[in-house]
Amino acid sequence: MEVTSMSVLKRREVAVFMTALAGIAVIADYFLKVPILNTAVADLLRWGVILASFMLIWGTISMIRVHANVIRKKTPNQWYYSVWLVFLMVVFVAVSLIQGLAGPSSRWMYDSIYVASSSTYYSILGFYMISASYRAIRARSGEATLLLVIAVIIMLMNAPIGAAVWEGIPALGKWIVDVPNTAASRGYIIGLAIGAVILGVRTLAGRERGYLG
Amino acid sequence: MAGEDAWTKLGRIDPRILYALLIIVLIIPIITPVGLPIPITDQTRKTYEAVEKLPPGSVVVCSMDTSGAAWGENGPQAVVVLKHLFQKPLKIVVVGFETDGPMLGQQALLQIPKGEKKYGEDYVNLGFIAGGETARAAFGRDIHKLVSRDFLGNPIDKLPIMEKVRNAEDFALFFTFTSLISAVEMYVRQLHAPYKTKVVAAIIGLGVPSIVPYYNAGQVFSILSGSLGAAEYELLTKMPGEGVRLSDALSLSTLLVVACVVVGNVAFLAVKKKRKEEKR
Amino acid sequence: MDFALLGSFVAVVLTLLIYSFLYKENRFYRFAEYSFIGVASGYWLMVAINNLQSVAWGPIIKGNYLYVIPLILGVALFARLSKGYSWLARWPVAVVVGTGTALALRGFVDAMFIGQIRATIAAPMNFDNLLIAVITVCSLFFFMFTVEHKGPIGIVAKIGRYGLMVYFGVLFGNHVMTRMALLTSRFIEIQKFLLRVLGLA
Amino acid sequence: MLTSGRGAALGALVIMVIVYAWLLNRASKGKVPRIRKMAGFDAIEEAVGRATEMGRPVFFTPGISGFDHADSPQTIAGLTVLRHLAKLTAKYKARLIAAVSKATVLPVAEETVRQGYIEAGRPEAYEPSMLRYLSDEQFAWAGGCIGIMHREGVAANIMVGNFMGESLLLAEAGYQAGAIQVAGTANRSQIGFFVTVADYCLIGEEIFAAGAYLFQDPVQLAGLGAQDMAKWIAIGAVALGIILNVLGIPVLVNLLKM
Repeated sequence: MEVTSMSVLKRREVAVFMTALAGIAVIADYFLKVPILNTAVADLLRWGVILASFMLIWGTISMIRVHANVIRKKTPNQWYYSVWLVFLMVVFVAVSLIQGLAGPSSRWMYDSIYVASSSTYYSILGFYMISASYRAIRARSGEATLLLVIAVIIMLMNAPIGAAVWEGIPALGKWIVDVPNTAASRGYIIGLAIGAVILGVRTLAGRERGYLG
Repeated sequence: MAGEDAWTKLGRIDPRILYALLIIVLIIPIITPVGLPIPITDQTRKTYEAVEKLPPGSVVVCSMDTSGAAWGENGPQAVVVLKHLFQKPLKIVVVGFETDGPMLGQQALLQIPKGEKKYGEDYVNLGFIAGGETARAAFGRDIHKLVSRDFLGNPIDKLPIMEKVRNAEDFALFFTFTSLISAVEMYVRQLHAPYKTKVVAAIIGLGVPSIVPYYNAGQVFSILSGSLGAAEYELLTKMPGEGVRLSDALSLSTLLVVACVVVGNVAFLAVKKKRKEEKR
Repeated sequence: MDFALLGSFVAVVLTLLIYSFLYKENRFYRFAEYSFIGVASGYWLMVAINNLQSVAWGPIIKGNYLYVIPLILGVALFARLSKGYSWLARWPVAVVVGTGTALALRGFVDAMFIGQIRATIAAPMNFDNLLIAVITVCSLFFFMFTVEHKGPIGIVAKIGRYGLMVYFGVLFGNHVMTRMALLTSRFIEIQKFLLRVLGLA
Repeated sequence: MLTSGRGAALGALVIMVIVYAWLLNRASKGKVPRIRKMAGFDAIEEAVGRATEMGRPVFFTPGISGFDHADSPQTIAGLTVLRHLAKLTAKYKARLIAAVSKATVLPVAEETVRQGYIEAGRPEAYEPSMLRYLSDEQFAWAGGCIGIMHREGVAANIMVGNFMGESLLLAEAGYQAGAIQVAGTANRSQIGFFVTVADYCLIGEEIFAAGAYLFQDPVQLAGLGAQDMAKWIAIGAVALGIILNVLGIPVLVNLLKM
């Protein structure tokens, strides 16, 4: 008996049922004023927050496992980077355990290593923007031409110098953003919302199970 | 033929030359600021005036939904807005729904003048809350049942400011400093739709075009557009800072991009035209 | 020792190491990249633990024992590490996905579907707002997949497509602004450091 | 019992669910909506044909995301395109190189390509070396892709999935390599780069039609049909609302505020 009841729990359908139950409760909560339901869903949301922190911890642990593997196998040209990564991580955790996460040492590491390098890492894209604008971005069709003309007007509007190029630029740019941009972006949003609703219904109905691994 | 060669060559320049050009264009205005004029947009003015008009004791939430990578734009925004808020008789709650947020918020809090304001009485940093959209919804519903400690580890029941801040109905204004369009959309769904919260989207410039429809529909109260928005806000509050410093270099480098697009395309079209003629 | 100055020094060195990538891919660049991922993962772990203390442990010591359930579910996530019990890890995922999907779904219908339609038709009818309504409809036609884009619908969808190009053009222009701002702010950091070292700040 | 102000949303949700259920039911009986022509998907065959003529490889990447993220539908759309592409490279005997950015995507991509070669009737031509896992890190992966495009001199570059800051780098590299490019993403901020650099572009939601368009998948066709119905409702509501607005009758606006 014991074994069979366990194997029922192992089935994917149990998880699919839990997804549907949680989902339907949360949807009903929005449209119905039923105190018991509303309180229960408020609790459910807080549970979701707790589970999300566990997922974050899980993510970090999976990453450590990847790097531990690299180190154990001594993957050439790679393992010493992983050692360095794990070392910095351990140091960060240690200093924040001693002084608190908001303490001076963790803030120092965070600011001078993490913020500095991550912002530099992404700022490189500024350089690529220049080379691509020159070497690859082309008015290859009517559509691309329209896109580029608009982009140039917007860039001139954003650069305070734009008004000096032609005094109509700021007003024209503002109109483009407020009217055609708003409209097309709104169409995009409505389409996006419809797509999300259909995908959501499919997920809650158990027809989309990729997330269960 | 010679002409075509020149155009083709022009289209195939070593990118490192372009990088060097960009570096020069960035360095000059940083060393010798040109002080190009910065026009103030309606949206920035609306944000500024809304803060000015808040009744004393109102609660303003500053949600740091940004990352180290985007701090170059969100940082100047957060610093100038916080500076302004700290000059007013307001209660300020800092929180973050993206991992990097509260730490960056803490850094911003540390670098601004706090005047008379005391931690725990007039302002607080509630730290990071995991869970994305779920966390935002739970936060709007009931903060006290959700969070029990602040970023520094103090129990929030002992902080006097938190007596006034219980749920989304207590927020007079809700700033999100973010690099994510999706973060703003989550507030539209989880704070504005149910509670009509006034959400100010202080978003990186890249995100603005996608947020405008929400502003147009009144679902977002106003927008601060990237570092330019920060610069405008600095001018309005008469506290020029990082945003204004960025704006000159920003102007010139943007012009360089425009020049690159134009020259690159002229070369492209010239080559294309030559080829067509040769075919005839 | 001046830790603030040392901090800016480290920051500037890492900045330059990363920019060396522009010349060509190299070891120093990877070293800087791994440095920030290392600190970031330590930070993520710490904020997650802090968050748990705040949102789970706090209520439990106040006597709300119901919160033991998500705590157990959360631990079940780590069942993935074992072969026999990995199915247990599906449960917390199911709860998170169910709640998250439904929260988004209900908001999408209300704020983004109904909300945006309402905003379009409730606006005072001047030329601009009429144009907004027309282009919105045209762009919706462009995203129709079960209708052939021919005849009048073809024309409408084409207008929608051009409307979208305007949107992407605006995005393009603003994208440039953001990229350049992020780049400039790094340069300003370097300048600040140099001024400090030279004693000019 | 109903929360006021949310009635319209509830009504819309109920209608969408009913329409979707109805279309799914019809699809199970073999009645599916027809799908319009999409130049972006059609261009893939042209690109593969050209690669065969030139005797140079076809490059593919499904973007930066994996399966554990809100953007996973984009990765799945990319892999659907990959299956189609594998069928074509098998048919035209072109060389395929596919590079993935997430370790979790690799086994799925391998299976996808193998499946494509089986479907084309040439399972023996499949080689695991067609797939390359470069790195989980953004720029290490992008740098790897750029290296492949230049070294191998790819004749076609097909990118469908979620692309972030690296979109422009990849498209520029494809352009410099002289490849014919088909690019698609639902990441709004990056589409502009694909439109101006690539030869063919799949815009936003178009990529999610991959399964329906390329494989006539009935469930996905039903989903697209339901979405289009909802779009018709939105279009109808806007048209009617504007007319009523001009006439000064606020009935529909009030209805939507219910």
